[in-house]
Amino acid sequence: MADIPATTEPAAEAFGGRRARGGGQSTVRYLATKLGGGAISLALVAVLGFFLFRAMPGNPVRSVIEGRGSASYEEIKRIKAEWKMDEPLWTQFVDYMGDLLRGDLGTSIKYRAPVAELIGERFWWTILLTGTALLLAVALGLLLGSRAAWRHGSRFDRWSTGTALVLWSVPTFWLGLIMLVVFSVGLDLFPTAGMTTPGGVSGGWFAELLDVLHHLALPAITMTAVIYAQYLMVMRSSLLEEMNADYLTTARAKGLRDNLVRRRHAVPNALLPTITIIFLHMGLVVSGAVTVEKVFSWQGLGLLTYEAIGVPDYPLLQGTLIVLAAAVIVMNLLADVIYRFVDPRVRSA
Amino acid sequence: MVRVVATGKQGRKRSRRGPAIGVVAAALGMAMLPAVAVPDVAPVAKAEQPQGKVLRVAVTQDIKKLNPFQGTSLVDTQVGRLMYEFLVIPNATDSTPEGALAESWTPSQDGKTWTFKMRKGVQWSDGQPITAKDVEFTYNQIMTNPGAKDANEVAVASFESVKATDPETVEIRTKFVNVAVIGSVGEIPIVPEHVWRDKVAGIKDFKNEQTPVVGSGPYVLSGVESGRSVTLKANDKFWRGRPKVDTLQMVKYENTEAASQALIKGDADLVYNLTPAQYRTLEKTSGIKASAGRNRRFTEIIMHTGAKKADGSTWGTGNPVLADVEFRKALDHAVNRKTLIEKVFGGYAEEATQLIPPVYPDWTFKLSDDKKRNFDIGKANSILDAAGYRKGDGGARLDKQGKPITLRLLSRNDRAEQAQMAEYVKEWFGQLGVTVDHKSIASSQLNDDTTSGNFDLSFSGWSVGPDPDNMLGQQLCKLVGTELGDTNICNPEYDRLFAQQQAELNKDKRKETVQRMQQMLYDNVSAIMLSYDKLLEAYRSDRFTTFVTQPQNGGIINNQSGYWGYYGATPVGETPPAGAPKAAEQTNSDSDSSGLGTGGWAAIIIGAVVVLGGLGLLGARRKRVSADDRE
Amino acid sequence: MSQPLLEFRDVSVHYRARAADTTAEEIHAVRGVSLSLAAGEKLGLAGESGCGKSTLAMSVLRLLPKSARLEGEILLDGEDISTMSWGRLRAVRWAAGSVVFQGAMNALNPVHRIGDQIAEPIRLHGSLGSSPSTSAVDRRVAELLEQVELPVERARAYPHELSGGQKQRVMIAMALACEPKLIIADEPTTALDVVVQAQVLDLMTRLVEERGIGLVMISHDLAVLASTCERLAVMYQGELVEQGESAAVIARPEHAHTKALAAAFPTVGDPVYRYAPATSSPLGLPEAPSTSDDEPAEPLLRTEDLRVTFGGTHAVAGVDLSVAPGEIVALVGQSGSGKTTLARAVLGLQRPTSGSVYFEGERVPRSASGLKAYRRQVQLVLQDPTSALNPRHSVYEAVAEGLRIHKVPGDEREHVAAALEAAELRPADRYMSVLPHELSGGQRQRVVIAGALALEPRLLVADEPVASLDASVRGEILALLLRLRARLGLAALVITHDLGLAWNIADRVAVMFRGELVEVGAVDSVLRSPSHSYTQSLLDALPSASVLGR
Amino acid sequence: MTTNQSPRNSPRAVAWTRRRAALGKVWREFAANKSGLFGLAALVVIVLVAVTVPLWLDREVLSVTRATGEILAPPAGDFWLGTDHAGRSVLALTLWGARISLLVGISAAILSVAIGTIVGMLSAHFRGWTAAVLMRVTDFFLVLPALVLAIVLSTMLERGVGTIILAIGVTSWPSTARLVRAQTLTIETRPYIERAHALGGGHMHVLSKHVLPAVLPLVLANTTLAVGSAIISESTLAFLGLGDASTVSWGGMLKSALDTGAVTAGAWWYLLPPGFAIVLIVLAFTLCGRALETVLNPNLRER
Repeated sequence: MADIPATTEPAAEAFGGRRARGGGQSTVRYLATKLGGGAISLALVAVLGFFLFRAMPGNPVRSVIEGRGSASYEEIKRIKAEWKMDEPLWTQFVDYMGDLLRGDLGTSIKYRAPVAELIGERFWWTILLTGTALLLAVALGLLLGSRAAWRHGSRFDRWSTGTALVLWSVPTFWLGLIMLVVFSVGLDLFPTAGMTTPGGVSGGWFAELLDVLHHLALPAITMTAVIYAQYLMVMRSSLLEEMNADYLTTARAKGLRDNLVRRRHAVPNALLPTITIIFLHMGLVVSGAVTVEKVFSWQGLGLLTYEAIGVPDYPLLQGTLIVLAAAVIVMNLLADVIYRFVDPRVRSA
Repeated sequence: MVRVVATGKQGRKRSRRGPAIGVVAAALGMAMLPAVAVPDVAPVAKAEQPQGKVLRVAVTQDIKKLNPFQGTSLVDTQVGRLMYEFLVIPNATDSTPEGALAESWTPSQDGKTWTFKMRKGVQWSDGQPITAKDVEFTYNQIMTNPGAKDANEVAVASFESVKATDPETVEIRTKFVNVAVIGSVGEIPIVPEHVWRDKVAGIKDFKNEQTPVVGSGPYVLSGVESGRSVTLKANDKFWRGRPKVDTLQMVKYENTEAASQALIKGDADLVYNLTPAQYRTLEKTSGIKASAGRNRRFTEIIMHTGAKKADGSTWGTGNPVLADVEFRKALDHAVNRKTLIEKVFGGYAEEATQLIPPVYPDWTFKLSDDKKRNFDIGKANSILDAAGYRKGDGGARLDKQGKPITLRLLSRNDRAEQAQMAEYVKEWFGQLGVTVDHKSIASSQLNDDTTSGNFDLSFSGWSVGPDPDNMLGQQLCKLVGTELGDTNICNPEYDRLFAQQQAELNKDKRKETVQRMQQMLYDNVSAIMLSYDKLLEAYRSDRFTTFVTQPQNGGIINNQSGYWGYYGATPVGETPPAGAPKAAEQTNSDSDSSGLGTGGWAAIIIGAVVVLGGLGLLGARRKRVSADDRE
Repeated sequence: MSQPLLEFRDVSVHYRARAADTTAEEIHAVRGVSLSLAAGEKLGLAGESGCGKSTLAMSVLRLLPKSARLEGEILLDGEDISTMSWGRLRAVRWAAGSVVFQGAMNALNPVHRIGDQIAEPIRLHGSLGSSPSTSAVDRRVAELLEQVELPVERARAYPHELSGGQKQRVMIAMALACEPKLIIADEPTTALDVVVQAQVLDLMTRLVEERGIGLVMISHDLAVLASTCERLAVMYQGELVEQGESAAVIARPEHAHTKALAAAFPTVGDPVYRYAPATSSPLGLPEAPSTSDDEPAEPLLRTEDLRVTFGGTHAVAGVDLSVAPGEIVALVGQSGSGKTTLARAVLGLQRPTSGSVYFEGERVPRSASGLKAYRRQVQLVLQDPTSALNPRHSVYEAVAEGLRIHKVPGDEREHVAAALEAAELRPADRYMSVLPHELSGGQRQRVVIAGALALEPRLLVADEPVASLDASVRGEILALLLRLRARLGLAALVITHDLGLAWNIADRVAVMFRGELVEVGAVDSVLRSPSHSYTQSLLDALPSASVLGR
Repeated sequence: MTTNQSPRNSPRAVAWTRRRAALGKVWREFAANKSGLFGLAALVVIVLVAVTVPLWLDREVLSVTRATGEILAPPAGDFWLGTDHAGRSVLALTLWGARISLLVGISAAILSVAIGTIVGMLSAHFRGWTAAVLMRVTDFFLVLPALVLAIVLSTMLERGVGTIILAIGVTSWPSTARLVRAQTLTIETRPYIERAHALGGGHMHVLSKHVLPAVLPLVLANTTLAVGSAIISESTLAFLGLGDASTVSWGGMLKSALDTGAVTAGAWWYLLPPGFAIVLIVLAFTLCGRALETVLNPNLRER
């Protein structure tokens, strides 16, 4: 008899114990699996990129001799040889993969500069634009979304949801153009294009900073306006999903004020699925910025890719594809990590 | 991937503080951005606006490579011209060669050796003298160093050797008699040997962006923001005299709309490649002067004429009807150039008939009225009927095999006017019973399709250099079906004449040959010539009074085959630089803005947004959910 | 009589239900209930699902949804809840009366540590002064955890790290936090195993008694209430139909519904209930079969050293079990004992790690095609008929599904009608076009059984066939199983945690513990004189009112 | 065999009656949703216009050589919304443009949702390497920048409406696949799936009788939402110069407006109508989709 009470809840005790001990290890293993998956995806991206872009029409040699009256056979041959375009495809592929493994992304045909360097230059500008837009969109979306859900059916809910949906339905480039016409040309509040005043501004780092922010404002607001609806909707529906949760009744039974019930109990739970979706979107937004970059002449990664397609600049395209894909993969990984960090259930599972 | 991240960090370190600061700052300042940045920053940036002596040019083409051995795009070569002086340069008046670093040049008796006498006392921007050795160095690099060939290999193709016989004399020997040598040296910027000597090995990867860059042109490079902008400073040592503009900036805009808006707003001073609609608006905007410059450019429709490749093989999938010159004539008759020029180019173009545009009057031929093919659908139809192309059921024109004729027409998607013209052409050819299948595609794809011959008709266009040799050379038999060449047409007689004009030292005799060659092309309908497009430009007339155009009378400011436009730019209150040719009287008047002001724009858009937003909200009304357990 | 702690005076609750077609209609969840509870008294509130007992309980703290309208007076310590201001109500909540919610799993916030959740009302209601120090609160939380017999370190745990019983203990600790005069326990042990259920009930009763706290306990299980509460109140369709001393209500139920409730929970060991589940069906019950302890010569189904392992966990650890033709075997054990896994392995839904299953002496194949034939012979009846039926399929389709899969020859409609008749859904035509949600729980379970019968199987594997059904229906389904066995010679392997069920219908019982069968034998001998201590502990845990004759 | 069965009572007839009733219920719930109703009304109008426009507006209006208006003339007289760069009526172009935008939007959405549904269902239903491969493929496509891929595809294939549909369709399915996968996983945990297995049902049986009908409502709602995204994608591709230049679409109109300098020329009548048309149609589809989602998705309906 004596041993029975201790074993009355075999499953929970046994699993609980194992979980507590093995938790960390399983997280590591889980992340390792995810990392492995990401690495496979990235490798596939590299392979696909190589063949996909070469299947595109267009001839990069044209780009090298572009703008010139004529070229000679010898010249074309030389250029082809220089970019290894005269070798069989598989030799090129093996060379490319070899270089890639050594960390060499090759040299851009169009710019005649190392691809890594070109991407490095543009990468941070894109991060600045998309990062700002994302942060604004997430902040706005979460704030409005949680309030809309809590008072769902109210006038606030209808207004905020309606506005978000209308903005979501606007083609980004069109909105950008209108913003440009109204706020830059019409009201003369922002510069028309670029990321900094050409040639720089005097007045030290603070002036430089203001200059960047000044250029950043319109494109960032345009992007924010279009994408924040997604976060609002996600937050709204996650919170709605939590609205009938039993623990909220518990919280109310404890005598908590409505505000506290929302802030302390409902929102933290609703945030969990939202965070995942936010991070999953983040990676995608980077490549989705191309139209904004084009309208506002923001020389980011999207524009670099778009322009490389016209050549087609194989090494540059391969490089940007890998970086854009890596951005998504990293963000997905982050989503997993953060989800595990904030949700105690997943953390130890 | 590991490397990418690493270089990314490097990139951040090396680049100007901008992005790095920005990333941090954005995080901090985000919340206040809309509130603070708008009112506070605007005046700061305003204060930074250059005062008078800065010329900001809005460019819409890519800024790619500033190494003069490699840069080939329009902007790259433009910047090259500003940085490095040439031996000779096409003059502003009519683009004939004029001495620059070379004072004079003479051909030898056999026509194979050219001797150039260097101008004395000319200095690089670092004070070193410019000598014949620099010329020898530059040319020899292009001829012998594979990494230095990209930009100007063609220009030196006929050169056998280049030697500096003494510091003031350069001798160029050619493989055969070639009168185009003078034109060729007008394309090659001379670089300082003392700077470039130790760059020779890695010349391929040398970016030439570490300022100050030693140069000899009117401006020297002083700053580069990769792909975004190039800043140049006036060269005090320029032999014609310092330009009046202190700083010249080329700023990249992604489209001409943004560029025009920048001009209106005052963010840019000079804009080009405008559309007719933009031009008309800018023309009427106060503080802006618009100029429609006669350009050295033509637009045409090339055809797959069925000519065989040099090795005798056929290529591609062109419709065989195009091999019939009568058929081509009929098509040519069916194009109303007047309408195209009026509707698509807004009247800012001239009808085209030949390869060499009228800005080079020396080389153009006079087309007799009886030979000229005018727009006449009826005539086109009767030519086709006569040539045995019957009309089938439903009016479709049938080929000799009795199948309805469909022609593929390619246009570049980065040239709006081509897509527009295509719509007209499609309808006109439709009146002949010929179906046109129009595709607007990327230029690289178009090049690929035309090179491999998978097309019937394709828009094309060229900027023609001052010497006709280059343009005429594009029509040779050996270029059919290659990545080179223009019309893919083959006529042995034409090829013979080409060689003849190349060796003709007498300019008048050469003219005659060149004109005959062009007549041949016209009679053979080598292409459907459409228009000589004007370059539509506009500048802030409240900041700059004059620019020197090329040709001097009604020519262009940008895209010149010289540096006259930027060199001759004169800020308000200044006199033109001493060495610049006189600017011609500008014909365009400066009047007040009419049109819908930006205020009106803003009002309309805001109104519309409000209305639509209201609609959306109305729609977004959601039913109240009753089972709400909230307190 | 002193003032009662809690008094309901003619309380009614209406819900404004908004159906899909937007026609508003009122649902009367509670109708004119008057009831009172003295300080320190324990009252059991019984009734089937949907009878309004939870609504009544929640109305005490006005925790009803917005759509609910409350009439009458609810006096808590003399103060009318229904007219209180929000501020006053918030102050009263938890401080005067607290709640132990049903299903502690969901009632605890998954992202907060349980210590914080216990501390929350302490800080809020200032039971330790207006701004208690962290250490004072921590001490109080530790004290509470000790009282509910949980290790103090568990304060740092998250709800999901606790077992069901532990979570319910946390809920109790939380309910005690502000030392209220009243605790409302809403089905506090429903989701728990018998043994844990007994422990939690013991604990709660003891703590409440020690502190003189009034307790309203809600349950559908009369036996549970009778074993803990002094008084019982029975609700039926929103009305209070009977109340009185527990023993009296159980022994002499007056209202028909109370009788049904009382009968639904058989007393294990009482021969009256042997082969006699409570049923009011006119078909009656078949004769009790003659039973013997001997293993039959040729079992219908036999497992041989069956093992199922999930990544190191032995869910089924070498089980030898047999079912004879026409025999009903009950497989008894707690949740997590591996009984469901065993059932799935028997059905071929779970591939065993080792060992094998023999049907009529032949080894059951593991390939999909081989299994298909076997599955005509052995059919499954699931615990929750609501989810076991595709909500989009009509009764006809649900029953015909197996016929179509196996392409059974003959008229489909006749087969379906026969199966429905066999499951006592009569007339069959009336049910064919009906969707599951239009049926009651018991009818749904009959449809599931009909779907199984359509294929004319030899053996039914029933996984907790009545666990999700209301007490009054339970007996009917069990009676059906008995009649089917009598009429069709259908054997059954019934998986259950409920010893009463085994006593009601099974011939033999197999007790499973940690993946192994610890005791197998005839029901009469095993449940009357268990030989294994685990079987004994299961019997001990039964509410006292339902165990006799030992 | 069926002699004694009245047709009204046959299982099939019963099933149809039930479906009609279910449809009626869905419609009533949908109609109670004002935003959905607004979206539907807008859609009906747009679709009607798109389908019937050839009947009452001659194709002539699209001809550049026979255009009668001034170039970029503001709204007046015969041209209620002004004229474009070739002197054609912007109103007529906008009306005709609805056809291609709708065609591309709907076809691409259907293509994308079809791929997504199949991949999602299969990857959730099967275990082992099938699922692993499908999941990997989905992950792979999720990781690829869709716009870049669409651009590359649209340059690689023959230029035309079909190519654009394909380019949008094959790049936008992974999110549907995820959604359907999640839904399938949920459904497969339902005991009635276990019951179907126990009855001897194979993969096809479970997928076709239980899973597909259960995910279809979700898929339908998702399709409606996807149409909106596809229309935006079409306009984006057109803006980037990758559209089909030989047809009139709203995206193509905007591209032409920008290319010809309508912004600088102040030709708001050329720039705004196609833009607002896109906003309206995308909004209409989105509102419809969300309303459908609320009605059809059991998870959302319970609230």
